[in-house]
Amino acid sequence: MSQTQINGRTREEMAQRLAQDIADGSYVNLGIGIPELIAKFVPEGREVIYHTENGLLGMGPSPIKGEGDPELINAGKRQVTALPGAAFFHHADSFAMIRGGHLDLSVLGALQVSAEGDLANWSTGEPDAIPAVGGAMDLVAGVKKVYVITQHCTKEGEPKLVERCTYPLTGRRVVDRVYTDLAVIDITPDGFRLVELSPGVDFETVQERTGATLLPADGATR
Amino acid sequence: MSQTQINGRTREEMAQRLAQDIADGSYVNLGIGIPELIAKFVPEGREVIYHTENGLLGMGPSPIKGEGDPELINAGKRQVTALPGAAFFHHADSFAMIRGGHLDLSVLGALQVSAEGDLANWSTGEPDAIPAVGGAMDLVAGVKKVYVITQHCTKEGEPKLVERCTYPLTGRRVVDRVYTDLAVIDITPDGFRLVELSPGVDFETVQERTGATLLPADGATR
Amino acid sequence: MIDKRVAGPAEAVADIHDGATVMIGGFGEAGSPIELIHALIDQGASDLTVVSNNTGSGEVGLAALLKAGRVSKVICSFPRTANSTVFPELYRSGRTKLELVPQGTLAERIRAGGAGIPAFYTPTGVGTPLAEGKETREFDGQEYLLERGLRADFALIKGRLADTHGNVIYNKTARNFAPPMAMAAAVTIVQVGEVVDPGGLDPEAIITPGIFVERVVEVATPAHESELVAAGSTYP
Amino acid sequence: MIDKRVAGPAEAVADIHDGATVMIGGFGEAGSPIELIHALIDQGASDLTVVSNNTGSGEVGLAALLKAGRVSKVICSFPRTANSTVFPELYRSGRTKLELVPQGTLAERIRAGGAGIPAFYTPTGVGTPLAEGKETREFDGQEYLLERGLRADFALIKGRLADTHGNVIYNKTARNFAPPMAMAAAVTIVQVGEVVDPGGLDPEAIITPGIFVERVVEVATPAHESELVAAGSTYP
Repeated sequence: MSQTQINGRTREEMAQRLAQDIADGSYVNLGIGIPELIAKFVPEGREVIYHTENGLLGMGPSPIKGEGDPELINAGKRQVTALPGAAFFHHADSFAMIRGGHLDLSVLGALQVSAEGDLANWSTGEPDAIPAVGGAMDLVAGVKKVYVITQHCTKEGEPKLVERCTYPLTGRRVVDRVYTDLAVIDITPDGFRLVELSPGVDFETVQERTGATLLPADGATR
Repeated sequence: MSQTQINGRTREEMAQRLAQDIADGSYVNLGIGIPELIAKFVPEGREVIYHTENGLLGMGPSPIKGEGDPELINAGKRQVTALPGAAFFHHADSFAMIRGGHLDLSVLGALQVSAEGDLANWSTGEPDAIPAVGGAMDLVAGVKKVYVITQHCTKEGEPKLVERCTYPLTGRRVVDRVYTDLAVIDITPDGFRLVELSPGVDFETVQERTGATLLPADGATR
Repeated sequence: MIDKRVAGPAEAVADIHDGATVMIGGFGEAGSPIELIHALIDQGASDLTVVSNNTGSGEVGLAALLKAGRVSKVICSFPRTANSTVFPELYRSGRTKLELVPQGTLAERIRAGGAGIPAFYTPTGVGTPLAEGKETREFDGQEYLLERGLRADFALIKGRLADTHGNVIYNKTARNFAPPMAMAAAVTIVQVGEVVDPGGLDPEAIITPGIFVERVVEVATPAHESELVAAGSTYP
Repeated sequence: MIDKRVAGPAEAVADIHDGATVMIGGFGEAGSPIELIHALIDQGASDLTVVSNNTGSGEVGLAALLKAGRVSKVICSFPRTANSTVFPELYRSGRTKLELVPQGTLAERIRAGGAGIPAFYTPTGVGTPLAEGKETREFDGQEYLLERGLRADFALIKGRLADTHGNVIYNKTARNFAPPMAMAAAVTIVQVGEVVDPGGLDPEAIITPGIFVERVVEVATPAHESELVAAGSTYP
């Protein structure tokens, strides 16, 4: 595909946009990568409790340099802090929270998302790659809402929002909404439906870079 | 059956006899009734840790009058104490210990024990009775060794050690050994086998009061 | 700001609807959330399915809820008590149904419900009358029963201390069924002796993390069921 | 008298046999029982099946055990680390087999093994390559996979404090897999910074009750894997 350069949202702006949709009082698990940027953009006045699957609710920001504990880390194995009201627990309890539907929101990156909400984000399926899945399959199977935050296209310009995933799946029909540099898009029973365009981006541009039909926003006339 | 009166072991003596067979360092769950008498007879120098299925390892004796806590009780709902080294835990963890084979010994009462080691101890099957099972089925299914302590016969003189249980089962092929007023008897692949007679009781008397063949003690000549 | 406190037991149980499934913590009187149960009696919801290890004693607490005719079914391991005739009468007259479950299977079914496990296999009960109608299956030469996870609309539990985020610690053997029940209910309501600010509990010692708790009610001096029963109390 | 202390890591791991299944606690370096792993390398047991969330980093601890050629199979959720080439080489050459398990399924399989549950159903992994060859079943209109409980001959874990009865408490997120692994192994060996007398730990705050622990080893100042890796250390 030949595409003109579009200046959609930056990674930080994507994170900031998603943060607006996190309700006060939510229990949230943020994946590794762009999702990690989200916490600092949650609007003031909202209290959000962060879960890290390696055994902590009430995760706070990185420690001041020199004050961290190598045994207080997040799922990305980076040092974090524990806020007042935090609780530690073991892995079976942590994933009981996840699998049992107790978390309100999981935000993950993606290789591909299908129009039915299938997610591929753990393996490119290359024969020589070391397969590693971590907690992603548990998160998408269990958490109440699953938001994906990702560039709309790969570095090579291939759409990541597709009719059917070609990469190995992380979960089937699990994604609720996708936040990209170009748009916010819901997964509906009818497929991808636009929620809103990034500033300066038009519908046709997003459709062109999406590997399946994009329905216009609810109530929009075209 | 017409039977002459035999003076076998008293309840206390039965408990005392069983206590000799509890190894140092064992984790033990004692049922309600005669089993509760056992703890005080464990020989000096042996340390035994008592489990009560309502959430305590390291259960100690009844509290001094007036010093108990109505929220520190045993499975019989009697006030107990917690010894140094005790741990509290919830019911799912407590029965994980039981079901997962972590306890060394469970001692229970019985209505009937069969020659194959089936146990009936929770219901007489009367239509108007309120059925109540508690933790007995979990204990016999999970604990490494199951000892039964019981009178050899019912008050009506019927044998409690039988070919097949007529009362509803608590578990199938679960009993390892039976301690009665008359004898100690193992459940073996060949059926009931005498371990030892109570003082002043002879083999024929025990056989007569047993509802299935009783094999002589290993190595015994008759 | 997250603050899960509600004003009192009445407010805490106000939305329990007729026909609800309600898990009620406690093993005998230890951990029985008696003030929440009394508030539920006052509130009036009926046709309840109650999941609880016992059926109460005397005519207070859980026994009083049963006596008031609000419970159409109990899921329970030991519905017999020396000093209560309430459940036996309801059972014999057929007004309250009983699903009898071995105690460990009950605890594990509740934990499974809370952990998103729809079913599991257990050795408990194989070959007994409680296996009737249940699927059996062999693994590695041993037979097991298939048991289903249990969930509830509400859980009523009792703790010793909570913070405003809903983190809870318990008192001794009063812990019993409360942690798995808190996991398995859509709305978990905990009564505690004292509510503290976040940070007031050691994060290493929290037994029920706040994610499992929706409402916290302070009941500074909860009644002891055994004392009420000894005094011949009835409720209401 | 119950006293589960052993003199040191070497004595603690002396009887781990060739072909044993060994669960090793830790999530990254947090909770990795590095001194016990190094003692196991010295001891020489081989053909091990290791159950662990990761495969170590650098060439110390778990990565060193792999590098020494002692591990024929790993059961693991995330065998990739930025700073280790040990496992990738073993995997590509076929010398170490991999059973890849989603992290929550791994934790639950271990917990099930310890709890006497031979198998359970889970929604995790349905419709993915990790469901291949697994039985699926519908409950209430949703599809689930059948997963088996996992047990081990030994578990090597790390705590913060233990008493001589084997009761253990942990440090922050170093807790991770240790409590379920302690339940699932025939012999659980815990290294802790300090061993106290019975009564020295709050019975309300004990995370792993002593019934799950066979041996306690004091390692007063355990190494931090990240520091060893940063210093370019290798073991032995």
